[in-house]
Amino acid sequence: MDYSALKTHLAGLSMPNPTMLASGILGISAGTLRAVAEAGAGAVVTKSVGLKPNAGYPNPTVIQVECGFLNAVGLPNPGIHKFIEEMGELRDLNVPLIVSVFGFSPEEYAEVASLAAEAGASAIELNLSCPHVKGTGIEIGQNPEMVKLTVRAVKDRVDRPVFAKLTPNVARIVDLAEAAYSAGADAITAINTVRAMAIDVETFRPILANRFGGLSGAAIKPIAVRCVYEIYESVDLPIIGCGGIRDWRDAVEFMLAGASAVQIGSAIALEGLSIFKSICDGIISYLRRKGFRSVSEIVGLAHKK
Amino acid sequence: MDYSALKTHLAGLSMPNPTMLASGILGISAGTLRAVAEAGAGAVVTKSVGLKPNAGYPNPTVIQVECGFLNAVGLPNPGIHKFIEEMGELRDLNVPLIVSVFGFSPEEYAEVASLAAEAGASAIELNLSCPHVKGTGIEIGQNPEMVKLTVRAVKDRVDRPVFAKLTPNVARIVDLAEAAYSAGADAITAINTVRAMAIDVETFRPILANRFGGLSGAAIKPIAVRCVYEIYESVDLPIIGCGGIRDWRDAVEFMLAGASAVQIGSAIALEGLSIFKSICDGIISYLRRKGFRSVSEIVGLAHKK
Amino acid sequence: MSGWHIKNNVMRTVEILDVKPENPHVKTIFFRDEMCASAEPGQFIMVWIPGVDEIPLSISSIYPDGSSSVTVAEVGEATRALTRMRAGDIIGVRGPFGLGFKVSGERALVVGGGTGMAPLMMLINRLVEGGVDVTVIEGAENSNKLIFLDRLNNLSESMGVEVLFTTEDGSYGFRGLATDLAERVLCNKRFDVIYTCGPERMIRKAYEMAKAYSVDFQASLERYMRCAIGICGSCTIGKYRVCRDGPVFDMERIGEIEEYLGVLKYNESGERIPV
Amino acid sequence: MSGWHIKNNVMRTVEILDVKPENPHVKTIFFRDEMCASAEPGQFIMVWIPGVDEIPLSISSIYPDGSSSVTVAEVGEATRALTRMRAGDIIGVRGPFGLGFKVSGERALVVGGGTGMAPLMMLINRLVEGGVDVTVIEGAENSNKLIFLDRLNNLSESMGVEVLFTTEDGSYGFRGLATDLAERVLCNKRFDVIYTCGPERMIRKAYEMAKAYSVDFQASLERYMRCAIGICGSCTIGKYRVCRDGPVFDMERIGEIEEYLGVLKYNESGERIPV
Ligand SMILES: Cc1cc2nc3c(=O)[nH]c(=O)nc-3n(C[C@H](O)[C@H](O)[C@H](O)COP(=O)(O)OP(=O)(O)OC[C@H]3O[C@@H](n4cnc5c(N)ncnc54)[C@H](O)[C@@H]3O)c2cc1C
Ligand SMILES: Cc1cc2nc3c(=O)[nH]c(=O)nc-3n(C[C@H](O)[C@H](O)[C@H](O)COP(=O)(O)OP(=O)(O)OC[C@H]3O[C@@H](n4cnc5c(N)ncnc54)[C@H](O)[C@@H]3O)c2cc1C
Ligand SMILES: Cc1cc2nc3c(=O)[nH]c(=O)nc-3n(C[C@H](O)[C@H](O)[C@H](O)COP(=O)(O)O)c2cc1C
Ligand SMILES: Cc1cc2nc3c(=O)[nH]c(=O)nc-3n(C[C@H](O)[C@H](O)[C@H](O)COP(=O)(O)O)c2cc1C
Ligand code: FES
Ligand code: FES
Repeated sequence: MDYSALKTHLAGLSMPNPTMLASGILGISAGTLRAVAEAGAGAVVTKSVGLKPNAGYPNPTVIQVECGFLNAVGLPNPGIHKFIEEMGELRDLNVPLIVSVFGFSPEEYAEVASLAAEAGASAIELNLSCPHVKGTGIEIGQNPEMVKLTVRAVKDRVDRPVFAKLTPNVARIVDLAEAAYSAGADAITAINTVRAMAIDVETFRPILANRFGGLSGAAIKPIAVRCVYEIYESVDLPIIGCGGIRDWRDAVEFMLAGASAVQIGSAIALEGLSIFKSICDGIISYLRRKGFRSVSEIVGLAHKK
Repeated sequence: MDYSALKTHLAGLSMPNPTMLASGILGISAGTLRAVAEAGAGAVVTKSVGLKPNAGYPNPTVIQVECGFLNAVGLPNPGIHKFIEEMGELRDLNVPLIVSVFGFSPEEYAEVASLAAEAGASAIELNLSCPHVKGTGIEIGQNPEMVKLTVRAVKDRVDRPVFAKLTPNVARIVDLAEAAYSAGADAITAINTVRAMAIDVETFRPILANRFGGLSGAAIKPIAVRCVYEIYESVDLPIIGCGGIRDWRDAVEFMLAGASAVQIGSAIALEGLSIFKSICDGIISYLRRKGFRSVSEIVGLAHKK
Repeated sequence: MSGWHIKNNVMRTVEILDVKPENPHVKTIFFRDEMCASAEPGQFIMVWIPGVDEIPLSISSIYPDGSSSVTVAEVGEATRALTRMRAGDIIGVRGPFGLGFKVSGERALVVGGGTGMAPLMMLINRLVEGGVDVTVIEGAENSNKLIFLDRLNNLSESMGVEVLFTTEDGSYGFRGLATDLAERVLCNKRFDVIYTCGPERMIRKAYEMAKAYSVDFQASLERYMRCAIGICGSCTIGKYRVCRDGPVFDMERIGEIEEYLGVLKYNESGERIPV
Repeated sequence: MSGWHIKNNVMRTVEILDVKPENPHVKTIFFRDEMCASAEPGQFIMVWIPGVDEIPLSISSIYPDGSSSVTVAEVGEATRALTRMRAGDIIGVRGPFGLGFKVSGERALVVGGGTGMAPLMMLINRLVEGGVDVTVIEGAENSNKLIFLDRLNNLSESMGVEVLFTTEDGSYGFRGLATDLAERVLCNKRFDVIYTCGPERMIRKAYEMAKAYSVDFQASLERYMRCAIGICGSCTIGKYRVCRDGPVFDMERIGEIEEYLGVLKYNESGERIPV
C-alpha cells in the first residue's frame, strides 16, 4: 500500500503518518518504544519523566471499568538522568521521539525538558494534566496562569517543538489552550485522562490503591473530541488528539474535529501493537473513497459544516 | 419481598426506597411520571422547567455513542405556568414529586421554584448544570459564586427542601458543593452530563444539531462516583448520586461513595422502567447477604477504608 | 426491544440507493442496512437528514436483497429535504424501534389514510404471505394523494387481495372517508382484526367501529419524537411512550389511553395541544 | 488473548474457599471463578489483596468442579497478607492473562525451582493427560522449601511420571542445583522439550543447556507488573512485554532477548537493575 498520503508535518516534525503512541503507554524502555515504532506508529511519546526517580503508587494501579480503564500509576520513572541513558539506545529510531516531561514547578519542567532535548528528543510534550499526582496536576495543569509560566519557562530553555498536553478536568479547556498558545507552545495535545474512581461493592473499598485515578478509553472519546473541536476554534496551533481512539473511524473523527495527529493509548490493550498499522490502512482507504489526496485535507473539516 | 430496609429519609423527604427518576428522563408529562412511580421509583424528578415555554433544539437531540448517550435537547418545557396544570394531575402520587427548575438568573430560578413549590412540589432540584444551554450552564452552574447566589435566592423564597444539581465540567466540583452548602442547600445531586460531542465521518458533521451535548450512561459512571466521593468528604449534606447507574451494583457503588439516594436516567433506555424494581431487589439481597439492616448503613462506607 | 438491541443501535450512515416517486408529494427512498432489514411491520426508524433534522419514519418495505425503504410525504422542512435527495446521497439511520403489528386472525381489514399506508404496506405483504384473507381500504383527499396504487392493484390481481380506494373528492375509487367505507365493509363481512394507520381522527373512528363490531384492533400512532428509545418523554400518550410502548397499540392499550386518542398531544415544548 | 477477552476481563471479587499449606512459607489458595477456570497452563492472574497490593500469580491448578488455585510463597508484604488469609476472605482476581505453555513433543523435561513449580504443576497434569512422557526435576534450597511433594509423588506412582527432587543442602533428594541434575538427565535421555520456571539464573542455565543439547525450550519469566494487559510498560524485557508476549517464551523469542535474560530488569521506577 502507498502510505504517502499519510505524511504528516506537525510543528516542525515530519511523521510518516499521523498516529502516535500516547505517553505512559509502554514508553518507559527503549525496547518497547522501538517495538511501537516498528509496528507502524508515526511518532512515539515516552512515559512522563521527572527530575528524580519515582516508584509510583502501589498496585492496583491500572484497572478496567465497563467502558475503559482507570489508572493511577503515580508517574513512576527513573528520573531524566537515567532516562537519558535509555534514550541513548534510540538514536537510530526512524520516527520522532517525543519526550514527555513533568515537574513540580515551571523551573523543574524546564530543567527536565532541556536535559531531554540535549539528549536528542525530537520534541517535548509537557504533561500538564496528570489527574492524580499532587503538585503537578491541579496545581499546575488546571491553572491557566501556571500553564503559561511553565510553557514559557520550557520554551526559554529548549529549541525543540514543545507540545502542551492539557487536562479535560476544567470548566474551559480553551483557557488552558490559550494560555499555552500565548506562551509559545508549538502544539496542543488533548486530552489526558478524566479524574474518576471505582469502588468494589464486596469489600467497600476504592479499588485503585490511590483511590482516584484517570479514566481513559472508549468512555472519554466524546469528551476528547469535544475538547479538540473547541480548541480548534480558539487557538491557531496544531492539535494532537487523544482519548479513546480504537479504530480508523475514531482517528478520522478526531481529525475532522481539528486534530492534525492522533495518539493511541488504552486501545493497545485491546488491539495490540498492530493497531497503528490497521488505523493507517483504514485512513488510507477512507481518503481514497472520499477523494482526498492527503490526510491533512480532512483536518478540521467538521468546522465547515 | 420486605422492602422496609430500603426506606430512605433525605433532606426531610420520606422515600420508600433510594431510587429516583433523573431529571429530563420522561418527566415532562403527568402520565409518565406516574408510570415511573408505579414501576417502583422511590421519588420522581421532573424535566427541568423554566419560566417560559421553550421548544428546545432541533433533532438530532439524543444519540447513542459506544458507551452511553449524548444529548442536547435544549431544555424544552412548557414553562412553569403550564407545567403547574400538569402537576395538578399528580396530587395523589404516592412518592415525592421533585420539580427540577432552571433559569437565566438567580431571581428567575427563585421565581420558577416558588411557583413549583406553591403548586405542590415535595422538593425543588436546581439544574445548575446543563452543559449545552447558553446562559444557564457555564454562566451559572460552573461558577461557585453564582451557585451560591442562586441557591440563596431560591431558599429565600421556598420552604421546601432544595437540591443543588451540580456539573462535573469544572476543575473542582467540591467548590460548587461548598458554595451550595454555604447558601443553605438541603442536598446535592451529582452529577449532570459531561460536555461532549460526536462527529460523523461520512458527512464530516457533528451529529447533534447543537453540535455539543452532554454525555450520560456507563461512560460517566467512574466520573460520577468520584464526584460523589469527593463531595462526601467536603460537605455535610446528603448526596443524590447520578450518572451511569444500570444495576444494583452501580447503585451500591454510589452509596458506598457517599450517596444517600441514586437517580437513574439513561439506563431506562436499556432496561425499561422495571429497572427501579430490579435495583431495589438487588440492594435488598445485598444488604441481607452483608448483614445490614438498613440501606442507610452503607452510605459512605468506602470512606472508612 | 431488548437492552442489547438498544445498546447496539447507534446511528449508521447509509447511501440512498434509489428514490421512487409515489405521487407528487410522496417518495419512497431505498437504502441498505442490516438492522433495518430485520424490522417487523409497523416498526420505525429515525432518519437523519444531515444538517436538517432527524425524523421518525416507518419502514415501508424490505426486499430479499437486504435493502429497505421508507415512504415519506413532503409536509415540512425535513421531509422536503429528504424527498429531494438522490441516489448516492447519505442519510443516517437508527432503529428499527418500537413494537410492530402482531399478525393474528384469519380475516384482516386494513384501513390506511395517506402516508399511514407506509407501515401498512409492509404489513399487507406479511399478511398475504401468511395466507390471511386481507381487505385493504386506502383513503386520501384526492387521487393525487393516494400511494402504492401499483403495488396494491398488483396484489389484488395476483393474490386476490380485496383493495378498495376512496377519495374525499371522488377523484379515484369511492367518494368519502376511509372510515365510511370501512363501516360498509364491516356490515357485510366478518373480520378478526382491523389494522390501521393514518390521521388520528380516522384511527379514533376506526377504534370506535372495532368496539362496536367487536373486532380486534391494532393502530399505529404518531407523536413528536426525539430519542426514539424511551427516555426523553417527548412522545408520551397517557402513561405510554409511543416510541417504546408503540407505535402500534392494541385494543387493550388503546383502551387505557382512550381519553387522549384523537384529542390531545404534547408539542415540542411539552405543551398540551389538541390533535 | 483477544481484544474481546481483555475488554471483558474486569476485576471480580471471589471468596477464598480453602487455604492449604504446601510448606512453612508456601500456601495454595482455592477459589471459584469461571474465567480463571478456563486458564491454560502458564497463564497468570492478578490477585488483589484488598487494602494491600495487587500481584501476579500463576494458576497452579484447575479442578473439575470449577475451582482454581494459586500457590504463593511468602516473600514480602503482599504475599504475607495473602498467605494469612482464610476461607471466606475476599480477594479480587483479573485474568487469566498472557501466553501459556504450548504442549508439544513426546518426551518432556520439566525443571522447576521453588514456587516456579506453580505454573509447571498445572502443565505437568496437562502433559500427563496428553500421554506425554514426563520427567520432572524440582529443586529448592532445602527440604522445607520444596512444594507439591505429595502431588508429584502421587503422579510418579500412579502415572509413572519420573520425579526427581534436589536440594542445595541435600536435605531431600539429590544434593545440588536443579540445573546440575537436569544436565545429568539430559546426558542419558533424549527429550523433545524442556519446560522451566523459577529463578532467572536457573532459567538462563536451562536455556544454555537446551541450546547445547538441541532441545526445544519454553520458560516462564517474571517481571514487575502493574496493568497485566500490555499498556503500562512495567514488565518489559527487550522488545517484549512479559504480561502479554509472555510470561511463557519459546526458544526463538528467548533468543531475541538473550542479552537481558538473567542479566537485567527494570524496577518499579523503570531503572535498569541487575537480575
Ligand atoms: C412512529 C412514526 C412513524 C412515522 N412514519 C412516517 C412515514 O412512514 N412516512 C411519513 O411521511 N411520515 C411518517 N411520520 C411522520 C413524520 O415523522 C413527519 O411527517 C415528519 O417528522 C415531519 O417533519 P418536517 O420537518 O417535514 O415537518 P414539520 O413542518 O417540522 O412538521 C410537520 C408535522 O410533523 C410533525 N413532526 C415534526 N418532527 C417530528 C418528529 N421528530 N417526530 C414526530 N413528528 C414530527 C410535526 O409535529 C407536525 O405535525 C411518522 C411519525 C411517527 C411518530
Ligand atoms: C507472571 C508471574 C507469575 C508469578 N507467579 C507466582 C506464583 O505462582 N507464586 C508466587 O509465589 N509468586 C509468583 N510470582 C511472583 C510474585 O508476584 C511476587 O512474589 C509478589 O509480587 C511479591 O509481592 P510482595 O509484596 O509479597 O513482595 P515484595 O517485597 O513487594 O517483593 C518481593 C519480590 O517480588 C517482586 N514483586 C513485587 N510486586 C510485584 C509485581 N506487582 N509484579 C511482579 N513482581 C513483583 C519484587 O520485585 C521483588 O522481587 C509471579 C510473578 C509473575 C510476574
Ligand atoms: C496506564 C496509563 C498511564 C499513563 N501515563 C501517562 C503519563 O505518564 N503521562 C501522560 O501525559 N499521560 C499518561 N496517560 C494518559 C494517556 O497518555 C492518554 O492521554 C489517555 O490514556 C487517553 O488516551 P487513551 O484513551 O487512548 O488511553 C496514561 C494513561 C494510561 C492508561
Ligand atoms: C435525554 C436527557 C435529557 C436530560 N435532561 C435533563 C434536564 O432537563 N435537567 C437535568 O437536570 N438533567 C437532565 N439530564 C441529565 C440526567 O438527569 C442525568 O444527570 C444524566 O443523564 C446522568 O445520569 P444517567 O447516566 O443515569 O443518564 C438529561 C439527560 C438525558 C439523557
Ligand atoms: S421519543 Fe423519547 S421517549 Fe419516545
Ligand atoms: S504489566 Fe503493564 S505492560 Fe505488562
